Amino acid sequence: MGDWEFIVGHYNYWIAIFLAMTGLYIVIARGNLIKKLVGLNVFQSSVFILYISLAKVEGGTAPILARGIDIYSNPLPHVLILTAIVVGVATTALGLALVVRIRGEYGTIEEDDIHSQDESM
Amino acid sequence: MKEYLVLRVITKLLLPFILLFGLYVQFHGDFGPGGGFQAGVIFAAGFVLYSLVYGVAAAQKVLPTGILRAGLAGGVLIYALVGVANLILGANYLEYTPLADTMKEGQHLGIFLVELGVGLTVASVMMTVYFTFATWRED
Amino acid sequence: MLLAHLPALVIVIPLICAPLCVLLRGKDWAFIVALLATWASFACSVLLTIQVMKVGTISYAMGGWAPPYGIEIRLDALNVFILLIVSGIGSVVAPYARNSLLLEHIEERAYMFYCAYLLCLCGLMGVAVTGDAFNLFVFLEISSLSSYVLIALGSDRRALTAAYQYLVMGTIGATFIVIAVGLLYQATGTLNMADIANRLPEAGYTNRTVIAAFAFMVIGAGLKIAIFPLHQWLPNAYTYAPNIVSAFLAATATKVSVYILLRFVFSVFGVEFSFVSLPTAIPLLVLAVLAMFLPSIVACFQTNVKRVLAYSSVAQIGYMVLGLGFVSVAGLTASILHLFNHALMKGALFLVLGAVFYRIGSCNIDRMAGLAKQMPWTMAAFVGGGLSLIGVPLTAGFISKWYLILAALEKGWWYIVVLIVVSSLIAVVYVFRVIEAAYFRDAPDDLVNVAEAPISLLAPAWILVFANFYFGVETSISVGIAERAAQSLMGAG
Amino acid sequence: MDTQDFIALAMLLPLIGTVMIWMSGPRPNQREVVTVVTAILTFLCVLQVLPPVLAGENPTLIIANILPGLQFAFVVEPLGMMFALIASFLWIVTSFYAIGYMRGHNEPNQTRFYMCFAIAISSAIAVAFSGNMLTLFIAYEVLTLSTYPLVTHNQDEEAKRAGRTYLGILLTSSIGLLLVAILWTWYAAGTLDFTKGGILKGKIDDGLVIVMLFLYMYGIGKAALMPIHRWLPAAMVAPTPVSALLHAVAVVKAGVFTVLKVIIYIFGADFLTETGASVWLMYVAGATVLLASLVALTKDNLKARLAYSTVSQLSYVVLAGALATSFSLVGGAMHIVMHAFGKITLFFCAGAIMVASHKTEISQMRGLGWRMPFTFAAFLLGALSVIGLPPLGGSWSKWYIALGAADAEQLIFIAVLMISSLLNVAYLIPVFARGFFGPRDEERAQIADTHHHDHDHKSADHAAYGSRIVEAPLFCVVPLWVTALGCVALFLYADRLYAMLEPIVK
Amino acid sequence: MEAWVDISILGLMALTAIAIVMLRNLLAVVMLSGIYSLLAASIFVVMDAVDVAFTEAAVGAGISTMLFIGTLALTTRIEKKPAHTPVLPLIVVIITGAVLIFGTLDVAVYGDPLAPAMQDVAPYYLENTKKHAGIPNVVTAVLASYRGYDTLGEVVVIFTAGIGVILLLGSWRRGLPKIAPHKDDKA
Repeated sequence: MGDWEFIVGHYNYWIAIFLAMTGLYIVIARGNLIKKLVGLNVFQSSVFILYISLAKVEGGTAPILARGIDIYSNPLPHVLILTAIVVGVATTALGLALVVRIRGEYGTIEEDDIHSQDESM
Repeated sequence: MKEYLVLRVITKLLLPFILLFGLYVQFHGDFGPGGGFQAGVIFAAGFVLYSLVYGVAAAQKVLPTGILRAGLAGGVLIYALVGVANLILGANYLEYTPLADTMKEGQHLGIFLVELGVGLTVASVMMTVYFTFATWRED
Repeated sequence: MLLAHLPALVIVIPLICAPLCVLLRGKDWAFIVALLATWASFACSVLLTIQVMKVGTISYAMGGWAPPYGIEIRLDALNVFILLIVSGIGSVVAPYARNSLLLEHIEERAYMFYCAYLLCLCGLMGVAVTGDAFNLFVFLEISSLSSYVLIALGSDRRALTAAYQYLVMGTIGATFIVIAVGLLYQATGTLNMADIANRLPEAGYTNRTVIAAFAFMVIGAGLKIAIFPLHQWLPNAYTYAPNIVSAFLAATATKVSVYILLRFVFSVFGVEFSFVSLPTAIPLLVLAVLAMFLPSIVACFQTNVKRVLAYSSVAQIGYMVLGLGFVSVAGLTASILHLFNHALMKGALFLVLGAVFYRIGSCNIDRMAGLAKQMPWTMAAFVGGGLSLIGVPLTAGFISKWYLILAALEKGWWYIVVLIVVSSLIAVVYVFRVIEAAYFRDAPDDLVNVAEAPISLLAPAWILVFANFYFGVETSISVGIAERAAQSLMGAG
Repeated sequence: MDTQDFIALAMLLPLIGTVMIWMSGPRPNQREVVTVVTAILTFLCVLQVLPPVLAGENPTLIIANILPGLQFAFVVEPLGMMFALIASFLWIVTSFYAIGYMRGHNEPNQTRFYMCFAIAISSAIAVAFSGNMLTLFIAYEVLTLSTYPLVTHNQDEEAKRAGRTYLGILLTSSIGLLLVAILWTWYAAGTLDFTKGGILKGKIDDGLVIVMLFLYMYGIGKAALMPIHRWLPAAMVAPTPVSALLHAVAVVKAGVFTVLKVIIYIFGADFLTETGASVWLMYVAGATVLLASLVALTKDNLKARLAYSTVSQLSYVVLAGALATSFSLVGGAMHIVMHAFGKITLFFCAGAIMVASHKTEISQMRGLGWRMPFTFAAFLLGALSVIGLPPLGGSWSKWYIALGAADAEQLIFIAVLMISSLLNVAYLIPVFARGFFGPRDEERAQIADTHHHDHDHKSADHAAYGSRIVEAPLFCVVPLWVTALGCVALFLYADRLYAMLEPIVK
Repeated sequence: MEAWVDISILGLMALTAIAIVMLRNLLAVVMLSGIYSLLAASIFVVMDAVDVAFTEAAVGAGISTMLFIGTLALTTRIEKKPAHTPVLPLIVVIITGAVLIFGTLDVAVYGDPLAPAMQDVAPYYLENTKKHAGIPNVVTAVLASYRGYDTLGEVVVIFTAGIGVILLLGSWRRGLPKIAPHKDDKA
């Protein structure tokens, strides 16, 4: 396999990885609680893209059986990611509920401010 | 939002179609894309739209908290109990096959039932979460 | 007939009872349902343990689809041991909930609390029994989400930020695990753990996908375990959670995460890959040793006793990882044994603190001064649990350390022996700070007339304290299972 | 009931007593009756085990299998028999004494005191009867932990600091060194059972024997080998009955008892002498003997002086063990008994003086002998026994240890023993002497003031030093005479003790 | 052709992600995150994962965005300027990404029908769904039957989230005072 083919065959993964790392960066580096959750969403969605890329079959179609079609993409990752998306939204909902409560108790959703409030006690 | 007459009318017109689409996705999931989860979300979206236009109180009149709670728990129970039914019929958990005469029918019925459970729970959860956020007041 | 379906029932019972709690609404009904569900699960686990000890590995095909096409529940000595720990602690802690919730402003929605509690239990057990890598993630998330909620219910506002922090770190960890599972699937084409293990040699030990999967799995599980230095979420979470939740999670959640690590590193990847072709042991040992010391030292300077215990948990996790890093049957035995014993001692100690909090509304060491006079039974239980935590002979804690040291001796690693011993001495310091305050100081003026905790809080704590002593003397069960589990883990490589 | 049951009972009774003491906490009289009755019953139980041991049997009691091949077991052999006998016998005496002392002193938390005391005795007996090193270790740790509340009894800053020192040194040494040594032994020999002739021979490298011996000897912190002796003087903040029984008998003797056990049954005397691994220990012990005596000389506080004297005397036993000849080992074992009786008498006297006159410093005791002649006379007997003069028990044990030193051709230690005896004289006899001699004028008024303010000054003046005797309560005085006479009796019956102990080296 | 669609969507996603990092107006960030999800949904369509696309659109672009906006209404809209230069996170992210890329080096090329992932298990589903369940949507069959236990877990997860939100924000909380931190213990 030549270099070029290798790159063409993998760029999809690499962009997904880049996206995932952007999301992860937002989660770790940012102090705003909502932005962190956005980052988490980006991180997870990008991992999903990585997963689905693994399921793609050249020349295939969606795995809904039909006459005359022999090549389908791999249904298993699709199922897994369906589940993972649901898990993701559940996490987001819970995280946001926490953010609302934190805002109620602290009056802020910035990590630094929360820390300084806790420490000044 | 009382003054936006157009919005109110359109919403009222749209709502049945949204719910119908939800039902279609729910029951057509075996054949095309879709299934309980997507249907639940669409169903919930319909009511969210309704509450955006008519207010949360009005939406809650249609779907009181109690019913939502029942849906929330009921969906999970349907799913889990379909599995238990198999146990009683002497098969493994979630096996479906003994639910009907042939394997195909059994599987089909099982899938239909559990998708129903999924849809019910997802719709209830989504609406509950939305209503809870919408009625939260900081004092 | 139902006996054959026990592997499914053990999970399904709490899973069905959780929504039932919501439907029933009445807090008494919900309590009874929760209690019965946990006890039923425990009974199932005991039966399963007996079965596994008798006939060896049990496999149950969910949905009747044979693995690897369907999801398999696979029980060997290690699984059932974890199952036993989780459901056992769950059953002991459950009766405690009724009174404990009164103080945390939760009693109004107690039925929801019981529901979340059952979900957490169900998730943890689900992780323990499953033989499918992705299913493990799903159940891990059930337990994680419910524990975020449970932690956030604490009566201090810092509980909220702690839960949030845990949510973020936990989700990152879980996503790492998902990535690892995806890469493994890519390399082997299957999700069944036993099947992955079989196909990995085919993919080759130098396969870069597998190596990356290994890295992500270890880090992901490490985040969930709170392995040093990924432990930042743990001290706050355990400190500000409602007391019953601290007790339950401290005794079970990290244990299940350690199980994930053990299962993947030893059974799925296999010793050959994890330790021979990759230099995993050394970093693990270094981290373990650091974990044994730094958090312990931090624990010595805390004023909130719950926080002391939380940091001590991070330190104790160090022992488990240490045993794992020895890569020997003896080391693994020690590790698995300590999983069990640590659950007993931390469960007991956190329950005791719950009883203290119930009466004096604080777990501050200064507020606990002179408490032994007013709450003699409670503090006696603390002493019992504390002795076990130190590793005094006749307690369960001693047995784990004994095996850990033997494992180190077997390797001829003297310095490790010394380190284990010295770190236990740090435990003496933080445990005795509390005991000294409770027994040899005078109570603060406003706390001279404190009543003893109610029996519903004391009984569970004492059951665990007794367990600490029982398993410190009669070790044939705990050591027996742990040894078998360790042998099968090492043999699988 | 057979012997096994009595072994179990001897350890269980004090525990049952603990519960009963706790339950009768609010009723002091009942509580103290319970204590005394338990003590007597315990002693009787221990006594029941004696005949079979004298007949050469080793009664065994196995409780549980802690680990595969490692039992929680008790095996009684002569050395342990002897230790259990003195511990349980002296508990009776101390119980009486404690009643007088604690009441006379109006101590708080008396119930806790009696409870911990009973647990400590139970564990001391368990130490004595232990059948293997792990069981011994467990009992040893329980002993440490149960005496911690006794040391911190006063609950003030000083007591707490002392408690920290106490626990710090004892736990650090036992967990940090002793446990490691035990594990190593288990790993090397595959057993921890006390076996005649030792279990280590041929199992570890000759060069490593020194390391192992070091771990054991400094692991047994209770033997108070310098420089880890600090806990013992620190523990003297405890009430005197505690110092008396626990720090003259149970705790410290458990330490040297363990030393002897380890040397006889783990290493084996022959193995030690062959490898020469214990030579360093002789020197350390000898140095401790002398240095502690010198320190004792500088202490004005009577209990502190006695504490350092104990440190010094304990090292006699360690020295005896290090010499590892049959004479020295029996002599060391005998010294445990002799010193127990002698030192407990001295502590009882110190406590009696404290109760009766509230004096703790030796320099304040001038002329006190005239007021407390019985106490001071008993003090003299105890002191002479500790010094090792006939006709008191202490003379025999020193004699045998000296013989052992000659046997081992370590003549220098005979000199050490002699110098030490002289030092003993120098720090013990002045206490007695000061009671009867020396200037006392400025003291009179003071004593009269503090204790007889209800009397007329002048009459009190004469009463205090003339005919009037102001002794401690009878509960204090009788026990201290019992132990003092015990010292005499031990001199007379030393041959029986020797005969009983002889099997340990045969 | 497909490759170019693919690349342009991915490129757009990268731009969106970077914009999310840069922007401090949270409303804009949330809208961008919705757009990101929509783009992800379209890339799923390109990769023949219609069910996933459907779900991602409904959830990522729909429900999530709605919840985010709801939260913004209850909290605040502007993110504070980051105080410190985040070097450590950057290092962590770069290392993680590097490991992941390292891992993909041995992954079969995109679309390879011979990849290990395409063997055995996946074909089993494609071949047998018709026979076993009699329905054409393989994803549904796998979801609800072959891996029905997973889906049960999924439903429980969403149920847990529902319970959690009620417990945290339910109307019963309204009467309660703000929870005061325990005075006597410092962080």
